[in-house]
Amino acid sequence: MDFGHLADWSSVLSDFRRSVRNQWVVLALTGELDLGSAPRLHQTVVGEVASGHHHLVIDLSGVDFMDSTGLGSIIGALRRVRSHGGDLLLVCTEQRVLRVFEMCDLDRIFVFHVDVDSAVGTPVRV
Amino acid sequence: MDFGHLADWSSVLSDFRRSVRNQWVVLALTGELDLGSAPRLHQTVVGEVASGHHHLVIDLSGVDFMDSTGLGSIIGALRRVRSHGGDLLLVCTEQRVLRVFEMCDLDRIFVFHVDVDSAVGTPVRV
Amino acid sequence: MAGIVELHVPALPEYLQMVRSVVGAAASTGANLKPERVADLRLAVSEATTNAMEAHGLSGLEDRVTVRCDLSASRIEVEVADCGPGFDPNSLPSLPDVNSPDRLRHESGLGVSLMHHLTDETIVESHDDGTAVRLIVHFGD
Amino acid sequence: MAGIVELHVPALPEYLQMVRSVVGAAASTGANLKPERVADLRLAVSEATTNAMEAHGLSGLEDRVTVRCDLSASRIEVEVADCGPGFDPNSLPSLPDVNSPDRLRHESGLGVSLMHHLTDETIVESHDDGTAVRLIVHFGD
Ligand SMILES: Nc1ncnc2c1ncn2[C@@H]1O[C@H](COP(=O)(O)OP(=O)(O)O)[C@@H](O)[C@H]1O
Ligand SMILES: Nc1ncnc2c1ncn2[C@@H]1O[C@H](COP(=O)(O)OP(=O)(O)O)[C@@H](O)[C@H]1O
Repeated sequence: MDFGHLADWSSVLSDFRRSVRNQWVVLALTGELDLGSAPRLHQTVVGEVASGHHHLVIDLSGVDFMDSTGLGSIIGALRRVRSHGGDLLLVCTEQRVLRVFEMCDLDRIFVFHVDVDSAVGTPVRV
Repeated sequence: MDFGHLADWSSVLSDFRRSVRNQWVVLALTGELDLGSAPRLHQTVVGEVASGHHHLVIDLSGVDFMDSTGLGSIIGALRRVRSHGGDLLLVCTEQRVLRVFEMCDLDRIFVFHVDVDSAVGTPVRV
Repeated sequence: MAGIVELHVPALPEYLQMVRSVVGAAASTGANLKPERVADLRLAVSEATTNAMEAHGLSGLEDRVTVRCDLSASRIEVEVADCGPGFDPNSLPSLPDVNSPDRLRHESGLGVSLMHHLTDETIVESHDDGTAVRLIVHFGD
Repeated sequence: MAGIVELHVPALPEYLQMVRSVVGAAASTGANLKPERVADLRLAVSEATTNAMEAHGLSGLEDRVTVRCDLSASRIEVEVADCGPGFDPNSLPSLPDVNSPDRLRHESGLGVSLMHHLTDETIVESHDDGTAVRLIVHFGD
Protein backbone atom coordinates (compact mmCIF):
# COMPACT_ATOMS: atom_id res chain seq x y z
CA MET A 1 0.00 0.00 0.00
CA ASP A 2 1.18 3.45 -0.87
CA PHE A 3 0.65 5.95 1.91
CA GLY A 4 1.78 8.63 -0.46
CA HIS A 5 3.77 11.71 0.24
CA LEU A 6 2.46 14.96 1.52
CA ALA A 7 3.93 18.10 0.07
CA ASP A 8 3.31 21.72 0.76
CA TRP A 9 2.46 23.66 -2.34
CA SER A 10 4.55 26.63 -3.35
CA SER A 11 3.80 29.79 -1.41
CA VAL A 12 1.49 31.09 -4.12
CA LEU A 13 -0.67 28.03 -3.71
CA SER A 14 -0.22 27.96 0.03
CA ASP A 15 -3.73 26.78 0.68
CA PHE A 16 -3.48 23.71 -1.55
CA ARG A 17 -1.94 20.46 -0.34
CA ARG A 18 -1.04 17.65 -2.69
CA SER A 19 -0.62 14.01 -1.81
CA VAL A 20 -0.62 10.73 -3.72
CA ARG A 21 -2.77 7.94 -2.32
CA ASN A 22 -3.11 4.64 -4.19
CA GLN A 23 -3.24 5.85 -7.74
CA TRP A 24 -5.05 9.05 -6.95
CA VAL A 25 -3.58 12.51 -6.74
CA VAL A 26 -5.35 14.23 -3.86
CA LEU A 27 -5.59 18.03 -3.87
CA ALA A 28 -6.74 19.32 -0.50
CA LEU A 29 -8.08 22.88 -0.65
CA THR A 30 -8.71 25.16 2.28
CA GLY A 31 -10.32 28.55 2.66
CA GLU A 32 -12.63 30.07 0.12
CA LEU A 33 -13.00 28.96 -3.49
CA ASP A 34 -13.93 31.99 -5.56
CA LEU A 35 -12.59 34.22 -8.34
CA GLY A 36 -9.50 34.77 -6.18
CA SER A 37 -8.55 31.13 -5.84
CA ALA A 38 -10.29 29.34 -8.74
CA PRO A 39 -7.58 30.26 -11.28
CA ARG A 40 -5.02 28.49 -9.09
CA LEU A 41 -7.12 25.35 -8.99
CA HIS A 42 -7.41 25.55 -12.76
CA GLN A 43 -3.63 25.87 -13.18
CA THR A 44 -2.96 23.07 -10.75
CA VAL A 45 -5.29 20.70 -12.56
CA VAL A 46 -3.83 21.65 -15.94
CA GLY A 47 -0.37 20.89 -14.51
CA GLU A 48 -1.41 17.51 -13.13
CA VAL A 49 -3.06 16.42 -16.35
CA ALA A 50 -0.06 17.61 -18.39
CA SER A 51 2.23 15.45 -16.26
CA GLY A 52 0.07 12.39 -16.79
CA HIS A 53 -2.04 12.40 -13.62
CA HIS A 54 -5.60 11.86 -14.77
CA HIS A 55 -7.12 10.48 -11.58
CA LEU A 56 -7.76 13.30 -9.17
CA VAL A 57 -9.46 13.70 -5.84
CA ILE A 58 -10.35 17.26 -4.89
CA ASP A 59 -10.79 17.43 -1.14
CA LEU A 60 -13.17 20.28 -0.37
CA SER A 61 -13.61 19.44 3.30
CA GLY A 62 -11.46 22.42 4.29
CA VAL A 63 -13.36 24.81 2.03
CA ASP A 64 -15.85 26.93 3.92
CA PHE A 65 -17.13 28.95 1.00
CA MET A 66 -17.55 28.24 -2.69
CA ASP A 67 -19.38 30.25 -5.31
CA SER A 68 -20.17 29.54 -8.96
CA THR A 69 -16.71 30.61 -10.09
CA GLY A 70 -15.25 28.01 -7.75
CA LEU A 71 -17.76 25.47 -9.02
CA GLY A 72 -16.80 26.35 -12.58
CA SER A 73 -13.17 25.46 -11.92
CA ILE A 74 -14.29 22.06 -10.64
CA ILE A 75 -16.48 21.48 -13.71
CA GLY A 76 -13.44 22.30 -15.84
CA ALA A 77 -11.34 19.83 -13.87
CA LEU A 78 -13.87 17.05 -14.44
CA ARG A 79 -14.01 17.72 -18.18
CA ARG A 80 -10.22 17.84 -18.41
CA VAL A 81 -9.49 14.54 -16.64
CA ARG A 82 -12.35 12.75 -18.42
CA SER A 83 -11.06 13.83 -21.80
CA HIS A 84 -7.89 11.92 -20.89
CA GLY A 85 -9.79 8.84 -19.78
CA GLY A 86 -9.35 9.76 -16.12
CA ASP A 87 -11.76 10.64 -13.39
CA LEU A 88 -12.40 13.19 -10.64
CA LEU A 89 -13.82 12.43 -7.22
CA LEU A 90 -14.83 15.03 -4.68
CA VAL A 91 -14.59 14.90 -0.91
CA CYS A 92 -17.18 17.20 0.59
CA THR A 93 -19.27 17.22 3.73
CA GLU A 94 -19.82 20.94 4.28
CA GLN A 95 -23.54 21.54 3.61
CA ARG A 96 -23.03 25.05 2.30
CA VAL A 97 -20.63 23.83 -0.36
CA LEU A 98 -22.76 20.82 -1.31
CA ARG A 99 -25.71 23.16 -1.68
CA VAL A 100 -24.02 25.06 -4.49
CA PHE A 101 -23.68 21.81 -6.47
CA GLU A 102 -27.30 20.99 -5.75
CA MET A 103 -28.68 24.38 -6.70
CA CYS A 104 -26.94 24.02 -10.06
CA ASP A 105 -28.16 20.42 -10.46
CA LEU A 106 -24.55 19.31 -10.60
CA ASP A 107 -24.73 16.96 -7.65
CA ARG A 108 -25.93 14.44 -10.25
CA ILE A 109 -22.76 14.71 -12.31
CA PHE A 110 -20.17 14.56 -9.54
CA VAL A 111 -19.24 11.69 -7.27
CA PHE A 112 -18.97 12.74 -3.62
CA HIS A 113 -17.14 10.96 -0.84
CA VAL A 114 -17.31 11.69 2.86
CA ASP A 115 -13.55 11.44 3.35
CA VAL A 116 -10.32 10.98 1.45
CA ASP A 117 -9.91 7.36 2.57
CA SER A 118 -13.19 6.46 0.97
CA ALA A 119 -12.32 8.32 -2.24
CA VAL A 120 -8.88 6.78 -2.72
CA GLY A 121 -10.38 3.35 -2.07
CA THR A 122 -12.08 3.64 -5.46
CA PRO A 123 -10.32 1.40 -8.02
CA VAL A 124 -8.70 3.29 -10.86
CA ARG A 125 -10.11 2.33 -14.23
CA VAL A 126 -7.42 1.60 -16.80
CA MET B 1 -15.19 26.38 50.11
CA ASP B 2 -17.64 28.06 47.83
CA PHE B 3 -17.37 26.89 44.23
CA GLY B 4 -19.85 29.55 43.33
CA HIS B 5 -22.60 29.41 40.80
CA LEU B 6 -22.28 30.13 37.13
CA ALA B 7 -25.08 32.07 35.52
CA ASP B 8 -25.64 33.18 32.00
CA TRP B 9 -26.28 36.87 31.74
CA SER B 10 -29.47 38.12 30.21
CA SER B 11 -29.50 38.03 26.42
CA VAL B 12 -28.48 41.68 26.18
CA LEU B 13 -25.37 40.88 28.14
CA SER B 14 -24.89 37.55 26.44
CA ASP B 15 -21.13 37.81 26.39
CA PHE B 16 -20.77 38.33 30.14
CA ARG B 17 -20.72 35.44 32.60
CA ARG B 18 -21.02 35.97 36.32
CA SER B 19 -19.88 33.64 39.05
CA VAL B 20 -19.11 33.92 42.75
CA ARG B 21 -15.84 32.41 43.96
CA ASN B 22 -14.75 32.79 47.55
CA GLN B 23 -15.86 36.32 48.30
CA TRP B 24 -15.22 37.61 44.82
CA VAL B 25 -17.76 38.26 42.11
CA VAL B 26 -16.15 37.19 38.86
CA LEU B 27 -17.32 38.78 35.62
CA ALA B 28 -15.98 36.90 32.61
CA LEU B 29 -16.09 38.93 29.41
CA THR B 30 -15.70 37.62 25.90
CA GLY B 31 -15.40 39.24 22.52
CA GLU B 32 -14.43 42.83 22.02
CA LEU B 33 -14.51 45.54 24.64
CA ASP B 34 -15.25 48.84 22.91
CA LEU B 35 -17.90 51.57 22.70
CA GLY B 36 -20.40 48.84 21.84
CA SER B 37 -19.84 46.75 24.95
CA ALA B 38 -18.28 49.11 27.51
CA PRO B 39 -21.63 50.62 28.57
CA ARG B 40 -22.80 47.13 29.52
CA LEU B 41 -19.73 46.57 31.66
CA HIS B 42 -20.40 49.92 33.30
CA GLN B 43 -24.03 49.01 34.06
CA THR B 44 -23.06 45.61 35.36
CA VAL B 45 -20.49 47.05 37.75
CA VAL B 46 -22.92 49.71 38.93
CA GLY B 47 -25.43 46.95 39.59
CA GLU B 48 -22.96 44.80 41.54
CA VAL B 49 -21.80 47.71 43.69
CA ALA B 50 -25.40 48.77 44.34
CA SER B 51 -26.21 45.29 45.61
CA GLY B 52 -23.26 45.31 47.96
CA HIS B 53 -20.64 43.41 45.94
CA HIS B 54 -17.50 45.48 46.21
CA HIS B 55 -14.90 42.82 45.46
CA LEU B 56 -14.82 42.16 41.76
CA VAL B 57 -12.67 40.15 39.40
CA ILE B 58 -12.96 41.09 35.74
CA ASP B 59 -11.77 38.17 33.66
CA LEU B 60 -10.49 39.54 30.35
CA SER B 61 -8.96 36.29 29.15
CA GLY B 62 -11.77 35.84 26.63
CA VAL B 63 -11.43 39.39 25.32
CA ASP B 64 -9.53 39.56 22.05
CA PHE B 65 -9.76 43.30 21.53
CA MET B 66 -9.97 46.26 23.85
CA ASP B 67 -9.63 49.95 23.06
CA SER B 68 -9.47 53.04 25.29
CA THR B 69 -13.24 53.13 25.70
CA GLY B 70 -13.07 49.58 27.05
CA LEU B 71 -10.17 50.57 29.25
CA GLY B 72 -12.16 53.57 30.50
CA SER B 73 -14.96 51.31 31.69
CA ILE B 74 -12.42 49.30 33.69
CA ILE B 75 -10.92 52.44 35.21
CA GLY B 76 -14.44 53.45 36.22
CA ALA B 77 -15.01 50.04 37.80
CA LEU B 78 -11.83 50.34 39.87
CA ARG B 79 -12.79 53.80 41.11
CA ARG B 80 -16.30 52.64 41.97
CA VAL B 81 -15.35 49.56 44.02
CA ARG B 82 -12.51 51.40 45.80
CA SER B 83 -14.84 54.19 46.84
CA HIS B 84 -16.80 51.49 48.66
CA GLY B 85 -13.73 50.04 50.29
CA GLY B 86 -13.63 47.17 47.82
CA ASP B 87 -11.17 46.11 45.20
CA LEU B 88 -10.91 45.06 41.56
CA LEU B 89 -8.56 42.41 40.20
CA LEU B 90 -8.03 41.67 36.53
CA VAL B 91 -7.36 38.37 34.83
CA CYS B 92 -5.54 38.98 31.59
CA THR B 93 -2.95 37.12 29.57
CA GLU B 94 -3.67 38.37 26.04
CA GLN B 95 -0.69 40.53 25.06
CA ARG B 96 -2.75 42.85 22.87
CA VAL B 97 -5.05 43.70 25.73
CA LEU B 98 -2.23 44.09 28.27
CA ARG B 99 -0.51 46.42 25.86
CA VAL B 100 -3.36 48.91 26.00
CA PHE B 101 -2.92 49.15 29.78
CA GLU B 102 0.84 49.56 29.32
CA MET B 103 0.63 52.23 26.65
CA CYS B 104 -1.59 54.25 28.99
CA ASP B 105 0.75 53.60 31.96
CA LEU B 106 -2.15 51.95 33.75
CA ASP B 107 -0.46 48.60 34.21
CA ARG B 108 0.96 50.22 37.36
CA ILE B 109 -2.46 50.89 38.83
CA PHE B 110 -4.13 47.56 38.16
CA VAL B 111 -3.40 44.16 39.67
CA PHE B 112 -3.22 41.41 37.04
CA HIS B 113 -3.61 37.69 37.56
CA VAL B 114 -2.91 34.92 35.08
CA ASP B 115 -6.10 33.03 35.87
CA VAL B 116 -9.27 33.25 37.89
CA ASP B 117 -8.07 30.71 40.48
CA SER B 118 -5.14 32.92 41.31
CA ALA B 119 -7.31 36.03 41.50
CA VAL B 120 -9.97 34.56 43.80
CA GLY B 121 -7.23 33.20 46.06
CA THR B 122 -6.55 36.79 47.10
CA PRO B 123 -7.90 37.40 50.61
CA VAL B 124 -10.69 39.93 50.79
CA ARG B 125 -9.84 42.91 52.98
CA VAL B 126 -12.56 43.81 55.45
CA MET C 1 -30.15 49.61 14.56
CA ALA C 2 -31.18 50.08 10.98
CA GLY C 3 -28.63 51.68 8.75
CA ILE C 4 -26.85 51.89 5.49
CA VAL C 5 -23.37 50.54 5.03
CA GLU C 6 -21.51 51.30 1.84
CA LEU C 7 -18.28 49.72 0.70
CA HIS C 8 -16.17 50.66 -2.31
CA VAL C 9 -13.50 48.18 -3.33
CA PRO C 10 -11.07 47.83 -6.21
CA ALA C 11 -12.33 45.44 -8.90
CA LEU C 12 -9.87 42.78 -7.77
CA PRO C 13 -10.72 39.24 -6.67
CA GLU C 14 -8.79 39.56 -3.41
CA TYR C 15 -11.45 41.96 -2.17
CA LEU C 16 -14.32 39.49 -2.60
CA GLN C 17 -13.79 38.04 0.82
CA MET C 18 -13.99 41.52 2.38
CA VAL C 19 -17.25 42.20 0.57
CA ARG C 20 -18.72 38.95 1.86
CA SER C 21 -17.58 39.71 5.41
CA VAL C 22 -19.08 43.18 5.43
CA VAL C 23 -22.38 41.95 4.04
CA GLY C 24 -22.39 39.07 6.50
CA ALA C 25 -21.74 41.46 9.38
CA ALA C 26 -24.32 43.98 8.18
CA ALA C 27 -26.92 41.24 7.78
CA SER C 28 -26.17 39.84 11.22
CA THR C 29 -26.86 43.25 12.76
CA GLY C 30 -30.46 42.54 11.76
CA ALA C 31 -30.83 40.00 14.51
CA ASN C 32 -33.87 38.51 12.78
CA LEU C 33 -32.00 36.86 9.96
CA LYS C 34 -31.17 33.15 10.30
CA PRO C 35 -27.53 32.14 9.73
CA GLU C 36 -28.50 30.08 6.65
CA ARG C 37 -30.15 33.10 5.09
CA VAL C 38 -27.09 35.21 5.85
CA ALA C 39 -24.99 32.54 4.13
CA ASP C 40 -27.31 32.60 1.10
CA LEU C 41 -27.08 36.37 0.90
CA ARG C 42 -23.29 36.26 1.15
CA LEU C 43 -23.21 33.82 -1.75
CA ALA C 44 -25.59 35.90 -3.88
CA VAL C 45 -23.49 39.00 -3.20
CA SER C 46 -20.34 37.11 -4.09
CA GLU C 47 -21.91 36.22 -7.46
CA ALA C 48 -22.99 39.77 -8.19
CA THR C 49 -19.68 41.26 -7.10
CA THR C 50 -17.72 38.74 -9.18
CA ASN C 51 -19.71 39.81 -12.23
CA ALA C 52 -19.17 43.49 -11.43
CA MET C 53 -15.43 42.97 -11.02
CA GLU C 54 -15.24 41.01 -14.24
CA ALA C 55 -17.16 43.73 -16.07
CA HIS C 56 -14.60 46.29 -14.91
CA GLY C 57 -11.69 43.98 -15.61
CA LEU C 58 -12.81 43.17 -19.16
CA SER C 59 -13.30 46.85 -19.94
CA GLY C 60 -10.03 47.88 -18.33
CA LEU C 61 -11.85 50.15 -15.91
CA GLU C 62 -9.94 51.33 -12.85
CA ASP C 63 -13.14 52.27 -11.02
CA ARG C 64 -14.14 50.64 -7.82
CA VAL C 65 -17.19 48.49 -7.35
CA THR C 66 -19.82 49.67 -4.87
CA VAL C 67 -21.65 47.43 -2.44
CA ARG C 68 -24.40 49.06 -0.43
CA CYS C 69 -26.30 47.31 2.35
CA ASP C 70 -29.58 48.82 3.39
CA LEU C 71 -31.02 47.22 6.47
CA SER C 72 -34.55 47.96 7.61
CA ALA C 73 -36.75 46.34 10.21
CA SER C 74 -38.19 43.88 7.72
CA ARG C 75 -35.53 43.16 5.10
CA ILE C 76 -31.99 43.66 3.93
CA GLU C 77 -31.24 44.94 0.46
CA VAL C 78 -27.74 44.76 -0.96
CA GLU C 79 -26.99 46.69 -4.12
CA VAL C 80 -23.90 45.82 -6.13
CA ALA C 81 -23.09 48.49 -8.68
CA ASP C 82 -20.45 48.74 -11.37
CA CYS C 83 -19.78 51.05 -14.29
CA GLY C 84 -19.08 48.33 -16.80
CA PRO C 85 -20.68 47.98 -20.25
CA GLY C 86 -23.87 46.37 -19.02
CA PHE C 87 -25.75 43.36 -20.40
CA ASP C 88 -29.25 42.20 -21.15
CA PRO C 89 -30.37 40.02 -18.26
CA ASN C 90 -33.34 38.78 -20.31
CA SER C 91 -31.28 37.23 -23.05
CA LEU C 92 -28.77 35.17 -21.13
CA PRO C 93 -28.14 31.85 -22.90
CA SER C 94 -29.65 28.87 -21.11
CA LEU C 95 -27.39 26.00 -20.18
CA PRO C 96 -27.60 22.53 -21.75
CA ASP C 97 -29.38 19.86 -19.71
CA VAL C 98 -27.25 18.37 -16.92
CA ASN C 99 -27.42 14.99 -18.57
CA SER C 100 -25.96 16.26 -21.81
CA PRO C 101 -22.21 15.71 -22.18
CA ASP C 102 -22.09 19.30 -23.42
CA ARG C 103 -22.97 20.51 -19.95
CA LEU C 104 -19.36 20.21 -18.87
CA ARG C 105 -18.32 22.73 -21.52
CA HIS C 106 -20.01 25.39 -19.45
CA GLU C 107 -17.88 26.47 -16.56
CA SER C 108 -19.74 29.72 -16.20
CA GLY C 109 -23.23 31.16 -16.62
CA LEU C 110 -24.57 30.07 -13.24
CA GLY C 111 -24.29 33.31 -11.28
CA VAL C 112 -27.45 35.17 -12.21
CA SER C 113 -29.72 32.16 -11.77
CA LEU C 114 -28.11 31.43 -8.41
CA MET C 115 -28.85 34.98 -7.25
CA HIS C 116 -32.53 34.46 -8.00
CA HIS C 117 -32.43 31.12 -6.17
CA LEU C 118 -30.77 32.56 -3.10
CA THR C 119 -32.72 35.74 -2.51
CA ASP C 120 -36.38 36.68 -2.19
CA GLU C 121 -35.93 39.18 -4.96
CA THR C 122 -33.14 39.92 -7.42
CA ILE C 123 -33.52 43.03 -9.53
CA VAL C 124 -31.02 43.67 -12.30
CA GLU C 125 -30.85 47.15 -13.80
CA SER C 126 -28.32 47.32 -16.58
CA HIS C 127 -27.48 50.11 -19.00
CA ASP C 128 -24.52 50.70 -21.24
CA ASP C 129 -22.83 52.75 -18.53
CA GLY C 130 -23.24 50.32 -15.71
CA THR C 131 -25.17 47.68 -13.88
CA ALA C 132 -26.84 47.65 -10.49
CA VAL C 133 -28.03 44.39 -9.02
CA ARG C 134 -30.30 44.58 -6.00
CA LEU C 135 -30.48 41.50 -3.83
CA ILE C 136 -33.30 41.49 -1.31
CA VAL C 137 -33.91 39.13 1.58
CA HIS C 138 -36.92 39.45 3.87
CA PHE C 139 -36.59 38.66 7.54
CA GLY C 140 -38.63 36.08 9.33
CA ASP C 141 -38.93 33.69 6.35
CA MET D 1 -2.57 44.81 -5.36
CA ALA D 2 -2.61 48.41 -4.25
CA GLY D 3 -6.01 49.98 -3.94
CA ILE D 4 -8.40 52.16 -2.11
CA VAL D 5 -11.17 50.73 0.03
CA GLU D 6 -13.83 53.03 1.36
CA LEU D 7 -16.42 52.19 3.97
CA HIS D 8 -19.34 54.32 5.12
CA VAL D 9 -21.07 53.22 8.29
CA PRO D 10 -23.78 54.60 10.55
CA ALA D 11 -22.36 56.38 13.60
CA LEU D 12 -23.37 53.48 15.84
CA PRO D 13 -21.06 51.46 18.09
CA GLU D 14 -22.19 48.13 16.64
CA TYR D 15 -20.38 49.02 13.41
CA LEU D 16 -16.98 49.47 15.06
CA GLN D 17 -16.15 45.81 14.71
CA MET D 18 -16.90 45.96 10.98
CA VAL D 19 -14.62 48.96 10.59
CA ARG D 20 -11.80 47.12 12.35
CA SER D 21 -12.32 44.01 10.23
CA VAL D 22 -12.25 45.91 6.96
CA VAL D 23 -9.13 47.83 7.96
CA GLY D 24 -7.50 44.61 9.16
CA ALA D 25 -8.32 42.89 5.88
CA ALA D 26 -7.18 45.85 3.77
CA ALA D 27 -3.92 46.05 5.72
CA SER D 28 -3.33 42.33 5.37
CA THR D 29 -3.60 42.63 1.58
CA GLY D 30 -0.32 44.53 1.88
CA ALA D 31 1.54 41.33 2.60
CA ASN D 32 4.46 43.32 4.01
CA LEU D 33 2.76 44.36 7.20
CA LYS D 34 3.44 42.31 10.34
CA PRO D 35 0.41 41.06 12.28
CA GLU D 36 1.36 43.19 15.32
CA ARG D 37 1.38 46.31 13.19
CA VAL D 38 -1.99 45.38 11.70
CA ALA D 39 -3.29 44.99 15.26
CA ASP D 40 -1.89 48.42 16.19
CA LEU D 41 -3.53 50.00 13.17
CA ARG D 42 -6.86 48.35 13.96
CA LEU D 43 -6.68 49.79 17.47
CA ALA D 44 -5.77 53.28 16.24
CA VAL D 45 -8.64 53.16 13.75
CA SER D 46 -11.00 52.00 16.49
CA GLU D 47 -10.01 55.05 18.55
CA ALA D 48 -10.50 57.48 15.67
CA THR D 49 -13.80 55.92 14.64
CA THR D 50 -15.10 55.95 18.19
CA ASN D 51 -14.38 59.68 18.37
CA ALA D 52 -16.04 60.27 15.00
CA MET D 53 -19.13 58.33 16.05
CA GLU D 54 -19.31 60.20 19.34
CA ALA D 55 -18.97 63.52 17.53
CA HIS D 56 -21.97 62.61 15.36
CA GLY D 57 -23.90 61.22 18.28
CA LEU D 58 -23.40 64.29 20.47
CA SER D 59 -24.49 66.60 17.64
CA GLY D 60 -27.46 64.44 16.71
CA LEU D 61 -26.10 63.97 13.20
CA GLU D 62 -27.57 61.16 11.11
CA ASP D 63 -24.61 61.17 8.72
CA ARG D 64 -22.40 58.20 8.30
CA VAL D 65 -18.74 58.08 9.21
CA THR D 66 -16.25 57.42 6.42
CA VAL D 67 -13.23 55.17 6.69
CA ARG D 68 -10.90 55.15 3.72
CA CYS D 69 -7.92 52.80 3.42
CA ASP D 70 -5.28 53.71 0.90
CA LEU D 71 -2.71 51.01 0.41
CA SER D 72 0.45 51.67 -1.55
CA ALA D 73 3.63 49.65 -1.94
CA SER D 74 5.26 51.30 1.05
CA ARG D 75 2.55 52.26 3.51
CA ILE D 76 -1.09 52.13 4.45
CA GLU D 77 -3.01 55.27 5.26
CA VAL D 78 -6.42 55.12 6.88
CA GLU D 79 -8.51 58.26 6.98
CA VAL D 80 -11.43 58.47 9.37
CA ALA D 81 -13.72 61.38 8.57
CA ASP D 82 -16.78 62.77 10.26
CA CYS D 83 -18.89 65.90 9.90
CA GLY D 84 -19.09 66.67 13.59
CA PRO D 85 -18.31 70.02 15.23
CA GLY D 86 -14.54 69.51 15.28
CA PHE D 87 -12.05 70.18 18.07
CA ASP D 88 -8.64 71.63 18.66
CA PRO D 89 -6.17 68.75 18.83
CA ASN D 90 -3.50 71.07 20.23
CA SER D 91 -5.41 72.02 23.32
CA LEU D 92 -6.47 68.67 24.68
CA PRO D 93 -6.23 68.60 28.47
CA SER D 94 -3.38 66.47 29.76
CA LEU D 95 -4.16 63.73 32.23
CA PRO D 96 -3.06 63.72 35.87
CA ASP D 97 -0.03 61.60 36.71
CA VAL D 98 -0.79 57.88 37.07
CA ASN D 99 0.24 57.99 40.68
CA SER D 100 -2.25 60.69 41.55
CA PRO D 101 -5.53 59.41 42.99
CA ASP D 102 -7.23 61.83 40.63
CA ARG D 103 -6.10 59.72 37.70
CA LEU D 104 -9.03 57.35 38.23
CA ARG D 105 -11.47 60.19 37.66
CA HIS D 106 -10.46 60.13 34.01
CA GLU D 107 -12.13 57.34 32.13
CA SER D 108 -11.55 59.04 28.80
CA GLY D 109 -9.02 61.24 27.05
CA LEU D 110 -6.64 58.47 26.00
CA GLY D 111 -7.64 58.00 22.37
CA VAL D 112 -5.68 60.68 20.55
CA SER D 113 -2.43 59.94 22.37
CA LEU D 114 -2.87 56.21 21.69
CA MET D 115 -3.24 56.94 17.95
CA HIS D 116 0.12 58.73 17.96
CA HIS D 117 1.65 55.82 19.89
CA LEU D 118 0.31 53.19 17.54
CA THR D 119 1.04 54.69 14.14
CA ASP D 120 4.06 56.14 12.39
CA GLU D 121 2.12 59.29 11.74
CA THR D 122 -1.21 60.63 12.94
CA ILE D 123 -2.49 63.78 11.28
CA VAL D 124 -5.61 65.44 12.66
CA GLU D 125 -7.36 68.01 10.52
CA SER D 126 -10.32 69.48 12.30
CA HIS D 127 -12.65 72.31 11.34
CA ASP D 128 -16.05 73.32 12.59
CA ASP D 129 -17.72 71.24 9.89
CA GLY D 130 -15.83 68.06 10.47
CA THR D 131 -12.70 66.20 11.36
CA ALA D 132 -10.43 63.95 9.33
CA VAL D 133 -7.83 61.85 11.10
CA ARG D 134 -5.17 60.22 8.94
CA LEU D 135 -3.40 57.24 10.44
CA ILE D 136 -0.28 56.16 8.58
CA VAL D 137 1.78 53.01 9.00
CA HIS D 138 4.88 52.33 6.93
CA PHE D 139 5.70 48.80 5.86
CA GLY D 140 8.87 47.02 6.73
CA ASP D 141 9.35 48.72 10.10
N1 LIG E 1 -22.46 43.30 -13.92
C1 LIG E 1 -22.39 42.83 -15.19
N2 LIG E 1 -21.89 43.61 -16.18
C2 LIG E 1 -21.81 43.15 -17.44
N3 LIG E 1 -22.20 41.90 -17.80
C3 LIG E 1 -22.69 41.08 -16.86
C4 LIG E 1 -22.82 41.49 -15.51
N4 LIG E 1 -23.35 40.47 -14.81
C5 LIG E 1 -23.55 39.47 -15.67
N5 LIG E 1 -23.15 39.81 -16.92
C6 LIG E 1 -23.21 39.00 -18.14
O1 LIG E 1 -24.08 37.91 -17.91
C7 LIG E 1 -23.40 36.70 -18.10
C8 LIG E 1 -23.93 35.64 -17.17
O2 LIG E 1 -23.63 35.97 -15.84
P1 LIG E 1 -23.64 34.83 -14.76
O3 LIG E 1 -24.94 34.13 -14.80
O4 LIG E 1 -23.26 35.45 -13.46
O5 LIG E 1 -22.53 33.81 -15.19
P2 LIG E 1 -20.96 34.04 -15.40
O6 LIG E 1 -20.62 35.34 -14.75
O7 LIG E 1 -20.37 32.88 -14.72
O8 LIG E 1 -20.75 34.03 -16.86
C9 LIG E 1 -21.95 37.02 -17.88
O9 LIG E 1 -21.11 36.12 -18.55
C10 LIG E 1 -21.86 38.42 -18.45
O10 LIG E 1 -21.73 38.39 -19.84
N1 LIG F 1 -13.56 63.50 15.64
C1 LIG F 1 -13.73 64.34 16.69
N2 LIG F 1 -14.67 65.30 16.62
C2 LIG F 1 -14.85 66.15 17.66
N3 LIG F 1 -14.14 66.11 18.81
C3 LIG F 1 -13.18 65.17 18.92
C4 LIG F 1 -12.92 64.24 17.88
N4 LIG F 1 -11.90 63.44 18.26
C5 LIG F 1 -11.56 63.86 19.51
N5 LIG F 1 -12.32 64.88 19.91
C6 LIG F 1 -12.25 65.61 21.19
O1 LIG F 1 -11.02 65.34 21.80
C7 LIG F 1 -11.22 64.74 23.08
C8 LIG F 1 -10.13 63.72 23.37
O2 LIG F 1 -10.25 62.62 22.52
P1 LIG F 1 -9.58 61.25 22.91
O3 LIG F 1 -8.15 61.49 23.24
O4 LIG F 1 -9.84 60.27 21.85
O5 LIG F 1 -10.29 60.82 24.25
P2 LIG F 1 -11.83 60.49 24.49
O6 LIG F 1 -12.47 60.33 23.15
O7 LIG F 1 -11.78 59.24 25.28
O8 LIG F 1 -12.34 61.66 25.27
C9 LIG F 1 -12.60 64.15 23.02
O9 LIG F 1 -13.17 64.04 24.28
C10 LIG F 1 -13.32 65.15 22.14
O10 LIG F 1 -13.73 66.26 22.88
